[in-house]
Amino acid sequence: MQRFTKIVAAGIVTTSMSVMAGFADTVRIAFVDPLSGPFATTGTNGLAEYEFAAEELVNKKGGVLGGKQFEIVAFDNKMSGKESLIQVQVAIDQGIKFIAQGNSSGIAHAITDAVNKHNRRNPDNRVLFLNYSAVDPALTNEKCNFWHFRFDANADIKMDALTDVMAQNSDLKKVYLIGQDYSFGKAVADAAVRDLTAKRPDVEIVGNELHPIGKVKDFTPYARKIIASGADAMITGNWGADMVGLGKAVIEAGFTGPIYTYYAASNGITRTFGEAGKGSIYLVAEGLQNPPVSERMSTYVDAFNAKYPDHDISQARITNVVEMLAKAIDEAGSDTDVVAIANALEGMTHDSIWGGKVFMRPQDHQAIQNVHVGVHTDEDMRHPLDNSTFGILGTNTVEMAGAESETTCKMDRP
Amino acid sequence: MNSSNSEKASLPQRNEFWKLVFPWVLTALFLLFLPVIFASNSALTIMNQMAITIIFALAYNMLLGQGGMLSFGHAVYMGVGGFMCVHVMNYVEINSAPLSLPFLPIFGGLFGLGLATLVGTFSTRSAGTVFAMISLGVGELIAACSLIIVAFFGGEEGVSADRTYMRPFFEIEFFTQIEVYYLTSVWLLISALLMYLFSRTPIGRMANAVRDNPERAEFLGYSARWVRYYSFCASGFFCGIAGALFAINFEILTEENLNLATSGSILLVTFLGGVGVFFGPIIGAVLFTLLQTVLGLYTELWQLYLGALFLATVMFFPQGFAGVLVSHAPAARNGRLGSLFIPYVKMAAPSAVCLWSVAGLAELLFHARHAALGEEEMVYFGINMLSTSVIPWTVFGGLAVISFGICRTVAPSVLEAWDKAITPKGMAQ
Amino acid sequence: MELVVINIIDGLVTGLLLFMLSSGLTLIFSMMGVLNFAHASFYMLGAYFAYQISSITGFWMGLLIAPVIVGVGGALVERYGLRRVHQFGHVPELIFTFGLALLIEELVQFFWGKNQMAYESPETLQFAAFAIGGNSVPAYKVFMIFISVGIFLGLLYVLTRTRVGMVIQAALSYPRTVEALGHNVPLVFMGVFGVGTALAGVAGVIAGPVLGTFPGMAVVLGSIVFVTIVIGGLGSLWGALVASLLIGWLTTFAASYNVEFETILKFFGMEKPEIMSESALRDIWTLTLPQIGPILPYILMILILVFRPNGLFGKRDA
Amino acid sequence: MSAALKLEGLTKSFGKTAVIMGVDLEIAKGERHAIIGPNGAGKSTLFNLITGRFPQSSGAVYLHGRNLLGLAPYQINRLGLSRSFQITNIFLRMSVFENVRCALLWSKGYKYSFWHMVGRARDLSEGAEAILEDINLIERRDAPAGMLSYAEQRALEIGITIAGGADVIMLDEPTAGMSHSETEYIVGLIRKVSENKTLVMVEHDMGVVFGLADRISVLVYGEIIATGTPEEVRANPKVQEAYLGTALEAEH
Repeated sequence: MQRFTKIVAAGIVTTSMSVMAGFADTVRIAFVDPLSGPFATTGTNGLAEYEFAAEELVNKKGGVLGGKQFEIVAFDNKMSGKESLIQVQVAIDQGIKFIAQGNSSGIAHAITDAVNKHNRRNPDNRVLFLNYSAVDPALTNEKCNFWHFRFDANADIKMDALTDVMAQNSDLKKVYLIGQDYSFGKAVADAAVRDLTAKRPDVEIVGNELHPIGKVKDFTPYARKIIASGADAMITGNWGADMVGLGKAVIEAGFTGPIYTYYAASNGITRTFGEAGKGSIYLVAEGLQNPPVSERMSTYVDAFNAKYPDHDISQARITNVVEMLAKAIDEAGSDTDVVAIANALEGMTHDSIWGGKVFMRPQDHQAIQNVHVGVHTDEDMRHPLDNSTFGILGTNTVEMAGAESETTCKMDRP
Repeated sequence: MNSSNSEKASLPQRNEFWKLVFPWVLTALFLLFLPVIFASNSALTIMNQMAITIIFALAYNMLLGQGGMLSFGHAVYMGVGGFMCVHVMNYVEINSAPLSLPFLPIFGGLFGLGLATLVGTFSTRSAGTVFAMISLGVGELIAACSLIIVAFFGGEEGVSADRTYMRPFFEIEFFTQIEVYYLTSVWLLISALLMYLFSRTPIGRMANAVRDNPERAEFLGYSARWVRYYSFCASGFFCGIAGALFAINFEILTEENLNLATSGSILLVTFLGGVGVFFGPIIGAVLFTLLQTVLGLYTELWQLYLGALFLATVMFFPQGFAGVLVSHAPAARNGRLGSLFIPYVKMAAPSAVCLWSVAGLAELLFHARHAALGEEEMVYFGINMLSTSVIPWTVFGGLAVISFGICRTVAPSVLEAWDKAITPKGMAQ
Repeated sequence: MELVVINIIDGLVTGLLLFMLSSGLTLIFSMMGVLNFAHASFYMLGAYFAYQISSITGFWMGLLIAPVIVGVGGALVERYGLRRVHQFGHVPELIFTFGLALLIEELVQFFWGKNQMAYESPETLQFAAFAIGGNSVPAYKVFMIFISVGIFLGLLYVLTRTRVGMVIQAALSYPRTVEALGHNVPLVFMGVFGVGTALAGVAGVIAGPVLGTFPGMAVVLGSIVFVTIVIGGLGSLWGALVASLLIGWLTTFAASYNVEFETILKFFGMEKPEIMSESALRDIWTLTLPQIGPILPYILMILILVFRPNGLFGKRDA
Repeated sequence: MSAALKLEGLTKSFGKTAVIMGVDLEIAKGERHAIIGPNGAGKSTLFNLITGRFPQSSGAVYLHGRNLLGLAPYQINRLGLSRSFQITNIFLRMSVFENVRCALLWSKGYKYSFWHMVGRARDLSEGAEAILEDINLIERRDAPAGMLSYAEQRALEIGITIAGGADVIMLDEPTAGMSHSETEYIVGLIRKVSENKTLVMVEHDMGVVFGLADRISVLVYGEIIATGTPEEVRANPKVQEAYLGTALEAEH
């Protein structure tokens, strides 16, 4: 019966499920992110970054294990949890061992859960989840597992860095917190309250609120409230259209203080803010491109922009994902033994193209790296974004941010 | 009194009975052996997904096709059923309650039913726009609540559970996809059969009557409102079953299971398949799932094609795919189905070329506009081409125009063949 | 107090904008009995066309030309799409517009991509007109108010003072009679559909710079427009106006006052649970008004439909 | 003998326009009663008031002595009153057989059942067949109702009306718009199905009225100006003056 099954399957299976299954000579990474629908911008941007990184940083240098090339296989999850799980299943069926995803912590939760279950149920066909962008702290705390690696600094670490910088500003008296009403928005708000009260007890938090995600048509009422509260700075974790809407409304309503954000750059946001946001939008991130840290970095960014003029390197850590995975595969001496590769990734220290080091903390698989705070401006712009003259210029750097941060992760190891 | 009647009538009805049972037995066998052909886990996942969509679409069609009620927020009944099932699974895991997985859909159904009985009390008072708008409002409301009431809905990341921690069912723990596939298939068969039988009950028949003419139904002793209400509740029950199967398959439910996009897509699925025929939504569900998961692998423009397909269906085949199939019944009765074959091939060939080249143009244009600079090469159906070169544009454009021209010249003869085929033999001139 | 005044102004802007969409939709509905699901998509097209035109000739030409293109497009959709589907009945018609909305969204992404467009208000209006208590009101918003009021007055004039308007007015209440009187109803339908979509286009042109020009802009506004005309009463122009302003103010005020549910629950004598994380109702306790602001119109609509199915001003059964 | 149907001071106004201005009428069990009157006299409105389609402004309707105030049409139907419509009102997308079977469901006690299979219920099939036999549509059993000819649709309408076994049957212009032979067919049908039942009909065709009715009421401007046997009505000068004269003239 079993044999018959296979014979028939080989003959009849539709192209979709079998056509891509036969390349054993490459190391394939499944890129599972939205490539269609309203969130596709970030997805296609990330895909371009992955493809470029794989080509430039691995394949052109001879690949891994003495010649195997990296191949990025794109799967469109349509920003849907269900579709993500289906696409992850398809990827696993094609023999792919590495799943990369980043957009939306909600989907990251679904995938890390699914990968964990899959690896438990199928011990001979395990896979790794390379989370390059989902920053909900829970993923490396109570929801952590051995198969999940996070290459971005999580929301807590970023907030820690951000509040370090804010604490130095002695003019700061009143801060307004606003974010999207879901796990990540709440994580940002909680971290902000915690860090600000610890570092600057004199600063008053005049507002702390969450708005429905993706549902607010007009942010003007929120802007009015923020101005009426007398705040002289605000912090938001908003992304996408919610970021643009909020930022524009606040600036238009006459807010002049700094706006501290997580994601107010690229994908049209930088161009939309333009002159209006100059000097007032701040961004906390790893791997800023201005001022350039090295000639190597600038060359890399220029080459990317030449190849993908509609895209930016908005998620710098993708280079770290690719390079560290390549290193780990070489170290493990196998591109299929994911336990060995995971063990190699754990505790790895890597010299990032964006300067500084990246350390994959073994306790919770959280990457520890330099985190920067930058400002939206067009001055001293070596690498502007969005085909505009504006970009993010680094103002402060926190070395190896969050290296000492606590984790509640209790990892089960195979 | 009914049983004695049917006993008496059993002899002449035996034939009828087999006519009724045969398709279901065939379907059961089909479902049993399908994994022989499609054995990979992802194929099973897609088939499970299909089965869930089928149940959902059939349940939706209990309203739209059979009851004449257009709902814009029907995802919530499936979603809430699913959410409850996830909580049931977690409850079983924590308290090691004696419940095994195959019975979970009953709970899902009951929760879907529960929500429908509540909402139905005020939404089914009238059909038409009032019903549609209330369903839209309730849908938005519950979807929005799912992000606010985190304790139950889990916010944006949703709630998840592990199906394997339920009591084993005859030592089956549902570790593998194939076990889940058979579980889903059994429930698909049960639900589809029950929904089919429902359409044959007095309430099911009256749902049709109320759809066609609510006022007349009132003068036959039936309250149109209660008829709608019962259909609505029944639909909620089967939506809940679909939700439970979703929970079993994906082990997670999120806001996406409740939102308007999901509600809207089930409307598309049902309409695409055909609302007028019982099996219509099945075709729609299979087609839609294939388009979504398979077409999505090949082109970024899948939604564009889907939208165009949908619009074309509404404009040219408002009865959906099933309607097109059923419209061949007179020709089949006349024994002239065969005479349509050649005209269809004559029509299909240029149409396919036309669609192929128009899609090619779309892909070219899209590539030219959105691909990375310097990346001129693209692949279309295994053919490599440069989106900047004039050749593919002219070839596709030319093919599109020529094949469209052929379509237009062939069309009258196809229509003629059609007219001839559906005219009863005696009446042909 | 200052916040109240500024919210009244902001709510007015939102309400009037909504009215430009809902007036067209309600006209189309009264004439043709079609709930046009693609209405907000024409609004989006207005914004995108205006963006495209303004990038060549500046904002003002966009304001003039884009609505015309949208209106002509709408008329063509009516002529070659809707009229064909009309014979199949109302549900297919509704579903047609639903599909059209999807297709337009996809087409917009096809041509313009998925990013937000840098569609800006004109330079001449980029200053703060006045400020109330530190909150500045941009000149562009004042301009929006003038444009919307102007359009409303124009519409009112056409509907009540011209012959065409009389026919349309009559058709609002007695669509069959008008047809029987021998007016070229298909032509009127096409015209009304065109004008209705053009109005949506105008709304898009002037709202694009403020609310953002991105592929999701139709979806964000789409269902709320329906809610508006259902609340106002299908087919009632005044109803659309009142409901638009009502929703404009409702959402604006709800978003700007952090009323906490804790106070409300305590007012009703409920005890706040000691350990929040274990209470099943914890989310209710921490809820604030802005969180539920966007769903208030839906709650209002359900209540209205349950207790007054004809809406606030509607005469005809929905 | 108690009245099958009794109207007491029934009035109806739409806004300020009074359409029915105090109608009192008693119709005995087993009686065939016709309501005639010029166009716009309010005959159809009267029908709609009796059957609960519109609420009355004042007054009362009694069916077998029971006040129908506030009852919905379906409740009135369950009490044993069934009606047809002036504009054909059948289930166009369902087959002829289905139409009749649906009309039988409630009276056969199936209510909102979801555990019976209608296809397997012999009482339904046989009952429906019998009615199709009665209305001469057995040949067209499986045709969609929308495909029937006008006369056939009217016959089906009557079939649906009588199927439920109501003992009070109200027909609203059953022969409107029919040719002579079609009218004969319908009149025969009505005579057949209304045996041992109370029949109330609105009719324009005086031939039909005088041929069928035991008693006639004349409704003019919302008031009944005369009630009696055909002979009495024919002889009534008020009727002559107000209505019948012109109508009879027109007929000949």
